[in-house]
Amino acid sequence: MSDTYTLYNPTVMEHFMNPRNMGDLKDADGIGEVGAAACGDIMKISVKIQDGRITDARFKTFGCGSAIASSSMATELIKGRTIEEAMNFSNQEVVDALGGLPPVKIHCSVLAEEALKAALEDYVKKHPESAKTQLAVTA
Amino acid sequence: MSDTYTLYNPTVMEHFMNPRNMGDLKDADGIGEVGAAACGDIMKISVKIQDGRITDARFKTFGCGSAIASSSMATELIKGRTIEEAMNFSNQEVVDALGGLPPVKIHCSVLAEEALKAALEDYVKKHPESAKTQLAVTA
Amino acid sequence: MRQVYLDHQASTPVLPEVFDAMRPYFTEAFGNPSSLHQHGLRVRDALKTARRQMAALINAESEEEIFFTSDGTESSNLAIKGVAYANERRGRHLVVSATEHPSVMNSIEFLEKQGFTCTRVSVDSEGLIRLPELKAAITPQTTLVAVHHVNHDIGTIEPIAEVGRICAEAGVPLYVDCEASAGWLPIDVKAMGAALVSFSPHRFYGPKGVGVLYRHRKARIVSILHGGVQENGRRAGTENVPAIVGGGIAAEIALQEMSARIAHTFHLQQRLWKGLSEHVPYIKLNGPLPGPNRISTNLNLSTEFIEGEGQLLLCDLNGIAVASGSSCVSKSLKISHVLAAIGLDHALAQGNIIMTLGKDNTEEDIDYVVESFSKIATKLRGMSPMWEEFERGVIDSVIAPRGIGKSFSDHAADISGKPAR
Amino acid sequence: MRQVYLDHQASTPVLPEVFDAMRPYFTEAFGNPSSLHQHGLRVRDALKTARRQMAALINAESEEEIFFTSDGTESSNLAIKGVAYANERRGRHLVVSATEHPSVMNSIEFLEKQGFTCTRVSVDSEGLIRLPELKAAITPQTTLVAVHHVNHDIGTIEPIAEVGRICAEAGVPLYVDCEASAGWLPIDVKAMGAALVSFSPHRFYGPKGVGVLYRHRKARIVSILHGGVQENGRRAGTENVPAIVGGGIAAEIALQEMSARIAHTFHLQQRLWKGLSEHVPYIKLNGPLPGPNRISTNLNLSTEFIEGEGQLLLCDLNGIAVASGSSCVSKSLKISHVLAAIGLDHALAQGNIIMTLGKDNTEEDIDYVVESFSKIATKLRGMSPMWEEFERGVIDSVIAPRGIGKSFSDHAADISGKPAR
Ligand SMILES: Cc1ncc(COP(=O)(O)O)c(C=O)c1O
Ligand SMILES: Cc1ncc(COP(=O)(O)O)c(C=O)c1O
Repeated sequence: MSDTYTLYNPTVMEHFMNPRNMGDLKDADGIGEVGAAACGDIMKISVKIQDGRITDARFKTFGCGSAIASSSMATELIKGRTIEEAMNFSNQEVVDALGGLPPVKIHCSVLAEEALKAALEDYVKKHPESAKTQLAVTA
Repeated sequence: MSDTYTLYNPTVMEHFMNPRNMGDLKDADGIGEVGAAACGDIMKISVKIQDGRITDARFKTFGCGSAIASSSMATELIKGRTIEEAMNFSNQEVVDALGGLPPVKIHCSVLAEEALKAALEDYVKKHPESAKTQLAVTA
Repeated sequence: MRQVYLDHQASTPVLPEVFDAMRPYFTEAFGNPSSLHQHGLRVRDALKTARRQMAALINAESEEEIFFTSDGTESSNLAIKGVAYANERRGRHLVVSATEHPSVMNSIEFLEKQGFTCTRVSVDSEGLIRLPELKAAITPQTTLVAVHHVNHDIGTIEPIAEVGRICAEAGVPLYVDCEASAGWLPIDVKAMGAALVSFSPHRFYGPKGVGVLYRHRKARIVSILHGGVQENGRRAGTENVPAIVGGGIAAEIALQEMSARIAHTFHLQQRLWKGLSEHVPYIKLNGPLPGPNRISTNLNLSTEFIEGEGQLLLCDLNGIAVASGSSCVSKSLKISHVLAAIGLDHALAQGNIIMTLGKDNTEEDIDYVVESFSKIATKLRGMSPMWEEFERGVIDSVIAPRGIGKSFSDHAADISGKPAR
Repeated sequence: MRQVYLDHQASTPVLPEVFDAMRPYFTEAFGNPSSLHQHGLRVRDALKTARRQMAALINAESEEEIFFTSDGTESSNLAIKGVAYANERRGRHLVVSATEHPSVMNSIEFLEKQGFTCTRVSVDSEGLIRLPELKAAITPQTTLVAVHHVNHDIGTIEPIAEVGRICAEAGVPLYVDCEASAGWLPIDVKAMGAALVSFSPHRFYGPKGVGVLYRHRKARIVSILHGGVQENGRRAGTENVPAIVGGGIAAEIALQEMSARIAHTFHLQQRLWKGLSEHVPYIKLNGPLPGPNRISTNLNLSTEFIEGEGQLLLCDLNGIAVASGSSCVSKSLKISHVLAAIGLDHALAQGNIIMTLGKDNTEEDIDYVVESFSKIATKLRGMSPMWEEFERGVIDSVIAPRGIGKSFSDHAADISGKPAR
C-alpha cells in the first residue's frame, strides 16, 4: 500500500479492506436498518445488550468504501457503551476516529449513527423497561 | 534560405530582399504616387517613355514585404510595353508572376497597378498628344 | 501484482511515437504560431500537418475544416453554443439525445437559461435513440441536432447515418460528438451527414490538452472564447502546439491500426463478458451485446446487491483500474444520467461498474480480471445486507427474478422513508 | 548567422527542468484526475502541487484559489464573463482600461452584444490608466473592473495598488490580467487588492496549453465551459496534466530566479535602447522609459519613414525574431489598438516594432541587433518614398520636427484621398 495512491486515508482504507464486526448477530437484541435516499446506501447494525450495556455489535452495509469503513468504525466504537451513552453517539466520533472523510462522504458517518440508533430503538421497543430506566436517567 | 521558414513564397522573398528597379528616375516622363487608406502603404512609380513605349520604370514603397515585392515585380513586368498595353495592366499579373500572395495581401498588388496607372496618367496629362493616339487606338 | 488498466475511456497513455513527435516543440520549435518570424512560421507548418492528419481520421474534405480547441469539452461547448449563437436569428431551438455527455447537456442547460429551448429525445433500453421521436422533435426553429456517435458510459453505437438523413431532410445541421468513438471506430463525416464533429486525441494514445472540432465549410458558427484571430478567428488563444502535433501523429497511427485495434479489443471484450457472466452470478451487461451496436472497447456492468464504488476500490487494490456510474462515485451523488435514461433499475445503477479496453490489454489480463472480480463480488456480497436479504427471500433479484420477495427499490424506500432516485 | 530571439512576449522555450517534470505524465502517469483509481489519484496529487506553486508565485492565500484553464485567453474570458454572468442580477456594467488585451476587449464586446454595458477608461501617452476617470466610471451597477498589470504591447506597468484601492472603496472586484508580467515582476494579489488574476506559464519558460486563474474565495464566478465537475465545477474538461505540472515547475523557478531575471533583462533593455537611439536616427520608444513604469523585458519602437512588417522580415532574415503592432502584420489591417489608445501618430504606428527580451539574451546579442537593425533601417529607408520626401523637405518628421513640410498623415491622406486610420 505504501507506494499506491488511495481515495481515502489509510485508516479508512484499512477499515474498508478489513472491516471489524462485519456480519450479523444470530441472537441480536436490537437490529436497525436504514437507507440514505440521496446516495442509495443501506446500512444494518445489530447489537447485543447486557445489563444496559452494548456487549457486541455487527454491521452489514450496501454502500461505498466510506460507508463500509464508517459502519466498521461505529460498531467498534460503541462496544462497551451503555445504552444512554450510545444514544448520545454522534457521527463526528466516527469521522474523527477515521481521521477524516471527504466532505461529500460525511453522510456515510451519519448513516452509521442512524443505523446504530435504529438498533437501539429496536431494542428499547422490545424492552420497554429499559426505556424507563433510560428516561429516568436522562431526565 | 533553404532551411528557414518564410512568410512569403521564395519569389516574393527574392523580390523583397533584392528588389528590381528600386529608386527614382531622374528624368521621369510620368510619376504616380498612391496610398492605401486601409493599411497605410504608399507606393511611388516613375516611368520613362519613348515612342509610346515604357523604356524604364522605378519604384519606391513604404509598406510591407509583399508591397515591396509587388512594386518590384510590377516595374519589371511593364518595361517594354506600350502605354496602351500598360493601361490594361492588371494586378493579377503581379500576383501570378510572384507565384501568389496571401489573400490579405492581394491589395498590395492592386496598389502597384494603381501606382503604375497614376504614373501613366501623369505622363498623358503632360503629353496630351499621346492621349489622343491612345484614344484613337482604343476606339 | 498484475496491473490491468481498464479505464481507456478516461484516458490513455501517449504512444512513444507521439511523445517523440511532440518533444522538439517544447524546446527548439517553441515559437508562437501567430509570430511572423521563422519560429512562428515553422510551427504553423506543423499545425497544418496535424490538421491534415485529423481530417484524414474522419474523412473530412480539407484540413481547413479542422479547428483545434483545448479538449473534447470545449469542442462540445463550441459546437453547441457556437452554432446556437450564430443562428440565433433563424431560431432558438435545439434537439439532443437524452444520453449525450455532460459537456453537451450542460451547454444546453446554459443556453436554456439564456432563453433557448431544447428537446431531449429519449433512447431505448439499450441506449439507441428513438428515430421517429427525433424526427418529430425538429421544428422550423431548430438550428442544431446533437447526437453522439458512441455513448461514453454504455458504448452504444448510434444509428448516425439515419440520424444524418433525418437532419438533411429537415435541413438542420447535425453535430456528432465522436469523443467515445474516434480512433476506435471508422468515422466518415460525409457518410454521417455531419456538419460538426468533435473528438479528443487523449482517448486514442494522444496527449491531453487538445480537442478537435470538424466544421463543414457551410456550417455557421461563432467563437465562444474571444480574443485573437487564431484558428481562423474561431478559437482565440495561443495554440497548444506540442499537443496538436502529438494529436496528429496519434490520429495517423490510429487510422493505420484501426482494424487491428478493433479486432483485438472485440476479442477481449467477448472473453471478458463471457468470463464475468459465467463466474459472477447476478451480473448484467448494460447497453447492447458485443457486436454491431456496441463499441468493442466498452463493457458496462451492474453487479447486483453490491454498490459500485466498493467494486471500483477493491478492483484498484487488486491492480485493476475501472470506472463506475454509481451515485457514490459522482460528486453530485446522482447516478449517471445515461443509466437513468435507459431506465435501468435504481439498485442495478448503484451496482454499476465500467471497464474499457485498450490495445495493450491481453488475454491474461482478462482472465486475471475475471478471477479477481468474482472474488471481489463475493467479498462485497458477504458484507451486503441486500445479498443476505435476497438469500433469505426478503427481496428479489432484478436480473433473475425468482418471483418471491419485494424489489430492492421497494425495500430501500421502506427503510429510508423515501423512494430511490 | 547569430540567432537572437527577441519575441519572449509571444512565447518562450520550455526549461529543461520543466520538460523533465512533464515527461512522466505523458506515459506512466497518464491517468485522468477524475478517475478514482490510483492512476487518477496519482495525478490529482500532482495537480495539487502545481496549484501550490502557482499560488506561491502570486502570493495567494491558498492553492484552492487557483483554477486551471487552457491558456491566458480562456482565463481572461472566464474572469470577464464568469464574473459578469455570476453577478448579472446585481448589475450589468463593467469597467476596463482601453489598452487591455484582445481576450479582454473581445470578451467585453461579446457581453455588450448580450446587453451588458462597459466603460473603457483612457490612458495617457505612456499607457498609464487615468485614475480619476477610472474612479468616475464605476457605478452602482458595476460588477467588475479589469485593469491589466503590464501592457503586452508597450510594457507599461499600471498603478495596480491604486486601482485596487479605488475598487476596494467602491466595493467592486478587480480583475488583473498578469499575462505580460507573471514570472517577470513580483505579483502579490493581496497588495494588488485583486479578486481575480490570470496568467499563463508559456510566457516564463513553461509549456503552452495551460492558463491560470486566481480567484479570491469571496469572488463570485460561474463557469463558461460547461460539462463535468473538474476544477471544483468552475472549468469542465479533462485537465492537461503534463502542462499543469510543467507550469508549476516553471512558476517555482521563476520565483527563485525573479530578481536575477529582472536585473539581467533590465541591463539588456537599457543597452538595447541606448544602442538603437544612438545608431538609428528618427526612432522613438513607445511607452515609459526603462525604469519603474516599464517592464524590463519590453521595448516598443517606432522607426520613422518605414513600415513595421518590412523591419520584421529583414530582422528575421538576419536571425532576429521580433514582433510588430503595425497594421500590415495584423490580419485585420488595423494598427494595434494600444498604439491608437496612447495617441501615437499613425505613421509612427505603421513603423512599429516590438522587441521583448529573455533570460538567455546576451550583450553580444544586443550589440548584434543594434548593428543589424541600423543597417535594416537604412536599407528600408532607401526604398521608402517617405524618407526621400522627408529628405527633400516635402514632409516633416514627427519624432524630431524641423518645422518644414507637411505631416506624413496629411501626405498620405492627400495621395490616398482618405485620412489615415
Ligand atoms: C496581456 C495578455 N493577456 C492575455 C493574453 C492571452 O494569452 P494566451 O495567448 O496564452 O491565450 C495575452 C497574450 O498575448 C496577453 O499578452
Ligand atoms: C462522449 C464525450 N464527449 C465529450 C467528452 C469531454 O471530453 P474531455 O474530457 O476531453 O473534455 C467526453 C469525456 O469523457 C466524452 O466521453
